[in-house]
Amino acid sequence: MSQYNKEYLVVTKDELPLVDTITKLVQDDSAGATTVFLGTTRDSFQGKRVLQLDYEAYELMSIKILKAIIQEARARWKIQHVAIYHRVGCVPVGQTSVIAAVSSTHRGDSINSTAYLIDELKDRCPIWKKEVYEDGSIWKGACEGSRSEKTQ
Amino acid sequence: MSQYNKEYLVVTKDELPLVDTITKLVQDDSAGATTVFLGTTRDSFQGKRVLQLDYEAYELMSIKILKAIIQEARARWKIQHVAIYHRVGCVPVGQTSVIAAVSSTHRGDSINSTAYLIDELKDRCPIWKKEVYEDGSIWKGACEGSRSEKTQ
Amino acid sequence: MAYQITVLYFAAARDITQRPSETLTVDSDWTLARLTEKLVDMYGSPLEKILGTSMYAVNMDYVSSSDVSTTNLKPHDEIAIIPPVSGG
Amino acid sequence: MAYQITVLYFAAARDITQRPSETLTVDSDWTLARLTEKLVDMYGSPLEKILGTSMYAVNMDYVSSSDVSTTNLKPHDEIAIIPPVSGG
Repeated sequence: MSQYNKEYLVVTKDELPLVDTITKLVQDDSAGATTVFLGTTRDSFQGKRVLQLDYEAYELMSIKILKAIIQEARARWKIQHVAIYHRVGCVPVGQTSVIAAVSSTHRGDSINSTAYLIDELKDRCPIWKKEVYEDGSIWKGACEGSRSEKTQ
Repeated sequence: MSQYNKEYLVVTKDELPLVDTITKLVQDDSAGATTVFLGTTRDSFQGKRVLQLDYEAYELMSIKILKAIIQEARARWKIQHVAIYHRVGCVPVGQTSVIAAVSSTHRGDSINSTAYLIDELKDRCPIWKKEVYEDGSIWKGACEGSRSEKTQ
Repeated sequence: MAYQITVLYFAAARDITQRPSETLTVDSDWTLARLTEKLVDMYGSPLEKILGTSMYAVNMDYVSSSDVSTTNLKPHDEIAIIPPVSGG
Repeated sequence: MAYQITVLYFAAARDITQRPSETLTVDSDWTLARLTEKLVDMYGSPLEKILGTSMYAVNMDYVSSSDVSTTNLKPHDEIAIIPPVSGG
């Protein structure tokens, strides 16, 4: 086991790094298991054709919440290094909006904690996506309460 | 949803492809979620320093069983493309012995099915690892029944 | 006594306010509930509808809806309106 | 009637047999249990110990231990000895 656990938390307008780059950030000779989750922009939602997603974040609060979520994960699973990258701004179809990666000695810890991190990120991080269709756009959210037609 | 689901099953003596290469194999514009699991050679086991792992496989039977496991996963989760690469021969510390990647529309399907695939692979595929220490080696296995000291 | 706070708008809230943030002068006895009234005065029912499904965060901590009427504003507080989130 | 089968050895079994596979001539009434006796005759107690914790696979299908005494060998069968697996 390493003497310290590393955490990489990034919210960026840039295209996300290669998966290999992020995998290497979390890998460790003492960790036999690494799980990586990628969220990518789908080309449709409930039958409607999606052109792109526009993400907006309350960045500092998102980082603060990610740190708290990782602490919760560390209390539940024996994990080593963690990297979470979230892209903001325009993310075209097929490109990656979020990557979460966790290394651990045993596989269950990295798989289960990755699932927890991405679930909690989606529930709690102040990040919003606007789905842009051919005929308008809509801010997604638990209640789908805020529809704005034809934003372009 | 794509009209067909792709499966890539490879057992190879070569170093495994880049994670990005395998991720791209399974990604799809209609799949918003991709999970990748990597197993890498750890530097120690129960306090003993591991130099490398030597893997051996009954390759054709392993592929046959992987196909069956994927069918079972498809019956339980809604998943799209699957890639499983397993390396055989010598895998030094820090290098990757297995990669499993699954894409799906929704994240739970790809995460849960990846966990299932790797669990079942470890339980059922006729693949064996020999841990090589400074003072000998041992074939790993459920019973740890077969110890051979000083194989070099 | 009056002092200043900052209010942050995101996503659907920002579409209505047409600005990412603004500084408001408030009285020392204001609560978040009183701030809600002020914001509805300023931006009308479109923002009121958003506020109905949003949470407040004060200095980057969520405030549960049951605490909105008892949470007092302090000088230089950063108050964010958090519509339903959808990251990932 | 006698015919040939192939036996595959892996991992700890291969360490004992010192070969990855071999062809054996068997009689048509042989079962996997009879094959076990033959292999123990050939390789002694080291292989017997391995067989005690291994499974058979016939033509790449596992045979449950309760079927070993009733599974007959067929011409050209590929019989693999599968010690406890440890892939991943």
